[in-house]
Amino acid sequence: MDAREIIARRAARELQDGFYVNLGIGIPTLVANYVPEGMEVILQSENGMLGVGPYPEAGTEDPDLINAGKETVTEIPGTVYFSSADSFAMIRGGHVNLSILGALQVDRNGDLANWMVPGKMIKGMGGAMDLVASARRVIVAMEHATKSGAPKILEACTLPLTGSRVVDTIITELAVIRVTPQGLVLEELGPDATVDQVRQLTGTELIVNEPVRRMF
Amino acid sequence: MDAREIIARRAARELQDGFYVNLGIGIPTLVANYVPEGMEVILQSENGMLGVGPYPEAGTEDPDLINAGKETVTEIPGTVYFSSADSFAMIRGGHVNLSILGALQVDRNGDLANWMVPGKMIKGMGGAMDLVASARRVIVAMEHATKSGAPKILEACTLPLTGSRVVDTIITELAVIRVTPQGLVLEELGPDATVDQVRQLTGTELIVNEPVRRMF
Amino acid sequence: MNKIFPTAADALADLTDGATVMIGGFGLCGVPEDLIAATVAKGARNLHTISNNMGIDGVGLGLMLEAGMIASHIGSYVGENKLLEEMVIAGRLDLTLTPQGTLAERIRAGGAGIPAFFTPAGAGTIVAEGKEVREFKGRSYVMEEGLTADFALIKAWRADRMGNLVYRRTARNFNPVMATASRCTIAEVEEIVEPGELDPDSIVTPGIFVHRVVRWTGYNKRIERRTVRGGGK
Amino acid sequence: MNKIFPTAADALADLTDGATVMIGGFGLCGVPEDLIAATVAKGARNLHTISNNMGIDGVGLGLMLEAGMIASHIGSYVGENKLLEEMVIAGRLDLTLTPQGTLAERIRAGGAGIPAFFTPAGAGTIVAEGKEVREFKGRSYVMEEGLTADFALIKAWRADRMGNLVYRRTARNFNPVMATASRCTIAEVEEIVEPGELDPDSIVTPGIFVHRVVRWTGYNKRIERRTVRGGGK
Repeated sequence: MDAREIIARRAARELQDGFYVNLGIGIPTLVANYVPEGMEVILQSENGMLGVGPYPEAGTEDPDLINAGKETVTEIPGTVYFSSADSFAMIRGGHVNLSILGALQVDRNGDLANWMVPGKMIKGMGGAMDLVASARRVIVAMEHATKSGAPKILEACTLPLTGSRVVDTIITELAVIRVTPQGLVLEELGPDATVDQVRQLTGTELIVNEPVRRMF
Repeated sequence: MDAREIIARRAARELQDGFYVNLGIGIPTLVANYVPEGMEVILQSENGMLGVGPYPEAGTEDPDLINAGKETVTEIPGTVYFSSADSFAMIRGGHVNLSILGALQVDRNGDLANWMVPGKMIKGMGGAMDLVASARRVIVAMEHATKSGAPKILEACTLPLTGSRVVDTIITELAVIRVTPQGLVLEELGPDATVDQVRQLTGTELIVNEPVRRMF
Repeated sequence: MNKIFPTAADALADLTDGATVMIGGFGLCGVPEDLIAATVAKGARNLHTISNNMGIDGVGLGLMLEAGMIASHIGSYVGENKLLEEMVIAGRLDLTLTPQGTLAERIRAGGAGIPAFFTPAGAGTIVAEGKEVREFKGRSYVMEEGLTADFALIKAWRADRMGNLVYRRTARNFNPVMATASRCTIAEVEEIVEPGELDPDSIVTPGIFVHRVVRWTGYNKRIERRTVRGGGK
Repeated sequence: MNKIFPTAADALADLTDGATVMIGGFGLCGVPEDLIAATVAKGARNLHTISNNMGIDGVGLGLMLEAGMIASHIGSYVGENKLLEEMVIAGRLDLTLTPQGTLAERIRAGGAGIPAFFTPAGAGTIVAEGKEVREFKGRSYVMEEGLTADFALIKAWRADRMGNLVYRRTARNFNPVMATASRCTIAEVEEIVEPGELDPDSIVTPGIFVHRVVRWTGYNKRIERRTVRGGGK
């Protein structure tokens, strides 16, 4: 398994039958591939759709049927379409059980930064600020460190925040980390990871209760 | 013509082709009977309907199809149904061109009282406060005085208000009165009314520029 | 995912004394009759109800009132119910009257995660007393807070087992907005269809808001004011 | 009542320089292509646009940007448009980024007569800077104000001459909410039907919100990210 697969596979274990889930762009989108057999999970897409199906067969793409990542998708029996206002009313009202999204940085308070790097191209926050402020549970699914090995899990985010005190759980290829009032708790280790390795690639203190169990 | 017919007939002259109009219970409901031939006026009912049709033929009443007065009605080609929240979003947003409703009292500031008489049975304001606060234009259609001859158009309302500075025009069987920053202006007289009679049955000063034209 | 419950009583099994309960309907139109009957039969006490009306004597929410189950009520119009007034005057029921649009919007806000908003309705009246009033562009607005409930008892026309709902004509009224604002929304419906049978572009209440669905047993729909062409009543 | 205009250009005849214009769509989905093209052809200047995105280079709202018509823009995501960034840095365009849900709700509020509301989105971030932040039940919320516009250019699927609209799939997005928030809403539609043909229980935008309707001339609908089963792009 590569890092992205480990993360998506582990994140999928947070799903429960009957959950309504919003998946962000990138690794979170892959989580849909690992929904356990027999479990019914309904995907919400913030552009106005409940019940997102798989990508279409080539040749059947519909320009009027896309997800929040602007990818062509399909509907399932029971799909519902609604406006952006209704979609975010649904999100803001806490009706989505779980939001899984990527991050540039997360810190020990559960602060999250994932929308802006000063000096880089202006993009915008899209729906991320609404999602993190409102979903019943927010999971960050991301690679543990940057490509150059710099920590993304920090004492305090240095990038502009997407939300303050919003993250419940961080899932990386190396670890499952829970945000608690006492600080970040290392709950699980990735398939090949060691506590020392995780500590080295994490920019803030981790609470570790040995032995730490494996993800899989 | 009896008083109610005079009022409804004159109020109907305030309609314009293509107007969206909300009619209150009682005399305002009668206004629908006097829409000029060839004019298209769409009636909004605040319980969640745009395009209220006439009463149904006996035997075709539908319990799921009522107006805000809880009377059975019909739909027209182009009728739309929506929720109470959407209905009042429509009203509050100023999309209804005209609201015609009854009153217990109106005063020289355009304050309106039509929902509560202390000591009498508790009823509630229903949608009246939303309607008067939000419609683009509010017309009060009512009999000029109480059955015992006491004025209903006053220097200042004595009953609990439905809205403050909300009325544009008052239409009674005796007069059409416009609410202006300078005070109440007598603009028209009813078929048999005299200026003196109107003054006598009005509890506040009227601005009169003689000669006053007739309603019809 | 199957949200269908065999009976209204089953769907209401965990309705406890003291719960806050929204009940759909405008007058007697679009009222969840079976769910009200089952609530009365269950005999829960001290309920806090939120509903536009209070039924009429002996019908709709009037039944819950007569059963002495209601400790407080928020609504916009209760003129059809004489018992309510006696209870309010006797101090046995705490009644809050609120403009109908404000009621609808407070429920919509509760369901949409908006704790408070400003509305022009009621500015300058007793409704604004004790509330924050603020000017925007020279007009006065009253701050009103979102409303949520433990249960919402609503009426819809058709449902699928995922809880997707559509409504029929003016029986829609407060039902869809209440569906969004409660911890446990129970929909009483006239017909149950397979997922996919309801047009995805036309579903009014997405299943995410609906926790339980029960099939209406076919009570008589009541007409409060029968009016027909030619002036008949 | 006939709200149908012969062409997009006719419908836009009174669009003046300096107008505030809402434009529907999410990415390139549900964008009023003819109305954008006609706006560009008309050459209005100094427009204040409100739209979730800014199209992509050469497509959708990108065309208006490239024509130099836009003085300011409010949106949530503009990552697909390089020219925009250059213009913002050069001070030629005033860009306000706002959370997508806040944008949708500000427009909804504008259309619903609500001057301001509180939302949790953006609390504790730069979005909250300069705004009132208030606690409700121990959580922080940002006060946001309603948005309205002079014109709303929207895309729908079917319309009747009274302006009643329905939408197709996710092409709905911001279109219905923008329809409610402008002084003059112009809907570009794929099909025009007779009043009564659209199911009254299923109409999404009641005609009261729609002032003009034009028939889409059949531009190619663009797909921004073509993804298919088996991992193809």
